[in-house]
Amino acid sequence: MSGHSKEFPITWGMVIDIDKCTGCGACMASCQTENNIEPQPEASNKLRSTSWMLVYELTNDKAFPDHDIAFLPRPCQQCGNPPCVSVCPVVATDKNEDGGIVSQVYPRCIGCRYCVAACPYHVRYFGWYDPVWPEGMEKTLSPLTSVRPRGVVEKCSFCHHRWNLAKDAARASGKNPDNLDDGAYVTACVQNCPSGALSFGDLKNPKHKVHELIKNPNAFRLLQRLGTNTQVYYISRREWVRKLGDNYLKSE
Amino acid sequence: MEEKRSNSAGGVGGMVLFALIGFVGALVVGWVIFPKLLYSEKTQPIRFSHTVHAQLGIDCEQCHHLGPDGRFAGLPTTESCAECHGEETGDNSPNGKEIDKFVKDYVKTGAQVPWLVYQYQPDNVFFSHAAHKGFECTKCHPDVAKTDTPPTYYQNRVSGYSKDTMKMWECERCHASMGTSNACYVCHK
Amino acid sequence: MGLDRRAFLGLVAGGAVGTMFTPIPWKLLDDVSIWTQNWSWIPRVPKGQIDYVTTTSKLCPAGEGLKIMRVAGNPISAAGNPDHPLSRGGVSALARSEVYMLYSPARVKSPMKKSGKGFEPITWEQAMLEMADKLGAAKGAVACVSGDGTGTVNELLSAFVGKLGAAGYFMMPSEAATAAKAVKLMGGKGQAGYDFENADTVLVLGADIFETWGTSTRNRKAFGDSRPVGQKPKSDYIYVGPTRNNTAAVCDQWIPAATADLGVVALGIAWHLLRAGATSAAPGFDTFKAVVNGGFGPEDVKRATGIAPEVLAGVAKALASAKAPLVVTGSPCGQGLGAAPVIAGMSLNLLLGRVNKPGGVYALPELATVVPGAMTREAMLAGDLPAFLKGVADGKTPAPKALLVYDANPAYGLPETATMAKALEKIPYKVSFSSFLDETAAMCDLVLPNSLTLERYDDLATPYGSGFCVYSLTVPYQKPVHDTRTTGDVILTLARKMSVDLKFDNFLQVLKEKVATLAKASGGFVAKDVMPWQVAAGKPAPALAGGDLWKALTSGYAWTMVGQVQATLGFAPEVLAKAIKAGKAPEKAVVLAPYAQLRTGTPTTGIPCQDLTTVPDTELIGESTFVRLNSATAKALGVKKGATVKLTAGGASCEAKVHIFESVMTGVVSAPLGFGHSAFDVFSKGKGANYLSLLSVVEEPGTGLSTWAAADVKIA
Amino acid sequence: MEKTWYPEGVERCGLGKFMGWLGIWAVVGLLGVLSMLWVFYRGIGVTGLDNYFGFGLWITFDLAVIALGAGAFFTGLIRYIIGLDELKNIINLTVIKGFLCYSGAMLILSLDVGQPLRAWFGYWHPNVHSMLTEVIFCITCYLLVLIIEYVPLILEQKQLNKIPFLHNLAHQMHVVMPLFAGIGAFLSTFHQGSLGGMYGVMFARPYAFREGFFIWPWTFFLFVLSAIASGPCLTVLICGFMEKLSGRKLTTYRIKSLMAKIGGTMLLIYTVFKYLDTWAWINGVLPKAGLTFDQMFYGLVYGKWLFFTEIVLCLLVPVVFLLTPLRKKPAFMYSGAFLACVGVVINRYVFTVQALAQPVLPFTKWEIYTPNWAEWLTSFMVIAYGFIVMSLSYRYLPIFPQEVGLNKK
Repeated sequence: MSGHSKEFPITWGMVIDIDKCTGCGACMASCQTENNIEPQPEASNKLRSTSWMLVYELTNDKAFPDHDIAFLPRPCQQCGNPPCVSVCPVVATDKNEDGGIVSQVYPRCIGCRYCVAACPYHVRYFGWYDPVWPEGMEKTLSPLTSVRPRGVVEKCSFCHHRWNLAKDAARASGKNPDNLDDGAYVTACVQNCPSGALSFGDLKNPKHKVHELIKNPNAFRLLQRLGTNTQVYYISRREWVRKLGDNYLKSE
Repeated sequence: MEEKRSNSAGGVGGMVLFALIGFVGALVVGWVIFPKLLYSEKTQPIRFSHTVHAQLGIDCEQCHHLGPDGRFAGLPTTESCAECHGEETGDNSPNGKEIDKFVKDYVKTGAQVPWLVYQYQPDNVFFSHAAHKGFECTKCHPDVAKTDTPPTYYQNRVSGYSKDTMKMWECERCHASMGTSNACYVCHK
Repeated sequence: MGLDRRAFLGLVAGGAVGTMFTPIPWKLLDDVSIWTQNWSWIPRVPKGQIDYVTTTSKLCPAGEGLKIMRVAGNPISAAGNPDHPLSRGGVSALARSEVYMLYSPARVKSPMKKSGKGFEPITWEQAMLEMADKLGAAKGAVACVSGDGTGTVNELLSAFVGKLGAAGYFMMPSEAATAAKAVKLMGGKGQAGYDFENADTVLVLGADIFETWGTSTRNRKAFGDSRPVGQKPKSDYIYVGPTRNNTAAVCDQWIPAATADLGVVALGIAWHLLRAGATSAAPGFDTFKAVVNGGFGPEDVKRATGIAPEVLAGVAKALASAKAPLVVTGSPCGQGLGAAPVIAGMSLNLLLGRVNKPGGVYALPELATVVPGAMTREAMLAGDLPAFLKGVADGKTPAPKALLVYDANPAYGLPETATMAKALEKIPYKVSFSSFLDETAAMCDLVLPNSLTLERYDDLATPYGSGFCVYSLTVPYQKPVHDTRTTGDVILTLARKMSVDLKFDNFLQVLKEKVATLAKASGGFVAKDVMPWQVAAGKPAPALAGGDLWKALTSGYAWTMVGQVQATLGFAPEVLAKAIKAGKAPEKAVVLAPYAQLRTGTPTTGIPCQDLTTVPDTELIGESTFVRLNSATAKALGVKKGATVKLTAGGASCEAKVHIFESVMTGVVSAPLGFGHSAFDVFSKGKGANYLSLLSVVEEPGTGLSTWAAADVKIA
Repeated sequence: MEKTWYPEGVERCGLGKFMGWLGIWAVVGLLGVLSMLWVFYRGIGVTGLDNYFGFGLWITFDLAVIALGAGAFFTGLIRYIIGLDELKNIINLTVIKGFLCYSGAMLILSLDVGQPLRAWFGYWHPNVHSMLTEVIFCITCYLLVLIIEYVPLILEQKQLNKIPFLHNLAHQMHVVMPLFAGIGAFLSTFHQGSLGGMYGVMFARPYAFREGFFIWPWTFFLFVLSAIASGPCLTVLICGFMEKLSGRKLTTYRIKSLMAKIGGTMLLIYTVFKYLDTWAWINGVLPKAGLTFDQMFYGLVYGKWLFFTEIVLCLLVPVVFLLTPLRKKPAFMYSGAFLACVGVVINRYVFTVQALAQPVLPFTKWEIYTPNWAEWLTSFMVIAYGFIVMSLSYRYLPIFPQEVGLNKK
């Protein structure tokens, strides 16, 4: 059943300003290398390629010249009430940590793909084949994310290894690792976005700017009526964009 | 069939006896032989003597230290070893020969020594030494400071891991006793 | 005691039960599952200390400063350098590729010599000898094509070629060349620089400022800063162009207009501004006014472009009432636009009094050259490569005897691709310095691979579009992965062999000299706490600290300068009168309006393997690329969504699938550039079609410039 | 020689003919084995599955086969627990069918799981909240039960049964069979339900999501009901098919009719609940999610025709065929049983595939899933395996107690 949301003292969240996203793909490209996803010759086939971060093109479905478009970058929504977690038969995915990041542990995953089926955001990707890098390119693998063998499910982790790094850095400089400064931990996509469309921080920490941003009247979340209670927020001044965040009956 | 039975060691009794033999045999194979077969033995590429270095008054931290970002630098690089062992000694003692081997094979070629690390965690584990600074190194690591010859490295033939790689339940047990979270992402990456 | 069946059964049963009480099954079960996380054919991640170093991207035309993560000294990934004014932490998908591209399968792994249809590897020494010989024989007729718009290596190349007797030095077509031509025709000097950081209302005429035009990463940072998340935007961006491209998608307004009409739209806006009383002391104002009033009234513009008068009146009002308006003109596909639309756009800046003002357009001085005999950037940009090659192909221009190709891929990246290839065929001796085996390299007699960004010293001087002078260094952090060399060094070695005096022994010396010259220039400073746009806005420029500029630059900081060349920009109305006509919109077939994106790389990089992921399935599936047209156009043409069609223009044809996209003007078919490679690797080769090949080169009346930003196409 | 292995007093076709028949299936099976090895070697990438359709033909096949195999536990339940003794004449067939269905499903599952070598994690690291954990538990346990039920049948083979030990073993096993029938019924009910529960709990997939009772969504109960309705129907079909093929009478029409009646009765109960559930889904789940009934269907492959085929043609029609005197006519009985089975297959298919194809995010679109050769061949392999084992069992094992009597000349 739909269960309930656990509360965490630190709740990492992302706020994405759709009105600033040009759809360039820098977030996706950043994610691919940050998280050791192999280069895929057929990567434009979205049904088979792996891209933890995926930019969707939204349209208002009107004909020229009333047509409008927007780009919606979609990381894992890190649901407060994740549809994927309760279904996993082997506890390979869990939401049990400070920070509220939905974890995915590759050595535990048996690859049944039940979580893939349960997630309506399509953030979960399966390793259809063993990953292969062009010769030598494996030297540029990031030490911060493990390489997955085929046959397991993977997804965006909010670059949680960067959180670990930030905590280590805080420890090394004598700061409190449980009370990081705003910006001490951001994901690769957030860091590299040239337009500044992505913000990241602790939703519960008043010192972090996302804390205020999620209260913006133009902020919305995806598929909220399903009760997923996500930790990724979107902001758009355009009503049609906000309306595309969820399903509505004609009468609504 | 009847004939055969009379030839045998006495019906059901024989069966039980053999069952017992099988049982004990299996126990011997399983507990004594199997563990030996499971691991291959490897020696370090260079017979590094920790005692010699310790006796010279070199602190552990001089070679094994935390970086400025709180990350562990791991083992010293060839370059940092070469600060002392830059040239061949020509010394014919066992230690001298070993030093010369190191200089010849690594310092001169610029290669890194493929040290076998007893404790390496797999790639999917994020271990922070900074977070465990309060513990004695020997809580987890073998006390190599007192070894003149590095201990044999046992590699599991099936899993490929060092025999001394800490198992997850060991990490979890300590975390639990310290009141530290055992959430997956505390350690996994 | 024999082992009969019963006994055997007993033994087996006992053994089986006994085994259950040993570690064998359980340990094996566990170890096998651990084995699955440790498969030998899955690469391990590197171990070691993490550190960060800085350099500057040379693959990405936006010129971002980079922060490179290293592990045990080996580069791992590239991110934006927060201290660099052209990055400020942002990075394009292309610049992000700088590290892994070191290991691109398309890299040229050693010098190679053409042998039959393929290549054979040769040593650098052999290559130098052969080249010295061939170039010696070609003296007096050596041409060079460069695609590096910002590097000092151009000085070396141009001086070298000049001393051998140049048949021409050409830059690959760029927005910079068009703008340079426009500025020249307007009587100005210097490179046009756009101060987005201080602008509050930006009218973008065609230019894809957030993708391919100029310092796009910096442009976006400036845009993003003026739009704090969750707050009312502090800027107003208006885009005019044939499609709602990535730039227009975030602009406050999109005014659909054909690429060919951009000049008309600009002059149409000028009409409204003039009516509202705008005036200018710039030369040619009166004639300009007469030209505008004579042919670009609201009705003329509406007839020509279909844009309602009130729309342009609104734009004019927004510009006139803004504190710091700025008009930027460029090609929607990053190349091939005429100079006249740029002049028309620039005249709006003149009318608004935005030249050399904070938030306006600056005429940036060129950094002094250091190689004796080198051409200035202005002189290099004056070359018209498509026109030259077309002349060669047609036999109107004598083919050079030898051609050097640096950081350029003219066999792929030029319009009328077939013609250009024909011209290249006619050149008897061709040498490519490409790092990757691109289409041009594949045609060359010799390929002398340049080391990549992370493997070489190089520099970046004021990329086009930057609102300030900027200079930063590229520093090697990786031994060349393959047997490659820095082309600057190769040229200097070759020059010595051929007894051509270029003053320097190696490229590093050239760069040091360049930096030393900068250190002497007045007004320059290292951007650290104070950024150049803040200086433009009135903050005092810090002094050039200490004098060890080299050290600052190798630490990832950029030298910058806010300043302008003193020359009076005029309206050039006679050019406008000749080049821009608000005629009646002709009953055309369909106009092809290509678009380009950094994620598909540049002609010299191909598609970076990881960036292929960013390509949507509405752009590429399998081997087919999609062209975009709106439903009205599709209906008129009788084509359906997903159908495979053939685009024909100028004697060439390309296949495409149809993507119905309503943010394309009616009568326009929009096509992605960057696909259809016949070279490179599995990530680029054979993916879709190269729609540049459909574009014909047309000479722009009044300016003589080659243009090709749009073409009539037949679709069937 | 081979004839001495036949059950007492029966006739069988010639060995050559039999081998030819087996050969055909062996070829199909071999192709399947090869593609199975290929899947193990290369990974699941060789199938037509993708990131939208993590579940596809294999899961549909598993669910369908497990539902249809439910005849075993349900017949066992009625025979041993409720005590409808007549069913002893067909119980063996249902046991073999059940065994085949479950072992086949396990085979497919081992292919479908990305890391089969870790499959035992389901026991060692179970997530007790997951319906799939329950499925893993119950299916493996139930397969053991089925093996235990099948073994005495094998031991009753004429030659094997001559060995006193095996004879006694078979006898002892028969004595405790009611116990296993009970365990089997329990396990089977639970995993049939859990399989339905698997879909019903996907609260972010409005096509599949259902409210429910305590921790069980309504699909839990619907899957149980549809399984026990279609299971007996498949038994009837198999029996009829075997009779047709062998040209011999294997059970009386009365037994088959009884099975069909049991199936039909269950189908009626299922129909009532399925209609209630569908009504509640259309008026509850969907509007709550902001979706409409029409949005659940798309184009031809996901068209409403599937929906109406399932809940009219394959529910109402077979109920009439199976529960009215029409059942007396073989044509109606068999077509009723067939429709019931088709209905359950469609049901499992739409819950598996259509539930995933339906775009929940408003800016995504319907995607089409087409299984490829790797999935088809391996599925056919299981069918071939079923045919082979069933043929061997029929030829050599005394499955049908009535066969000798019915075929006296």
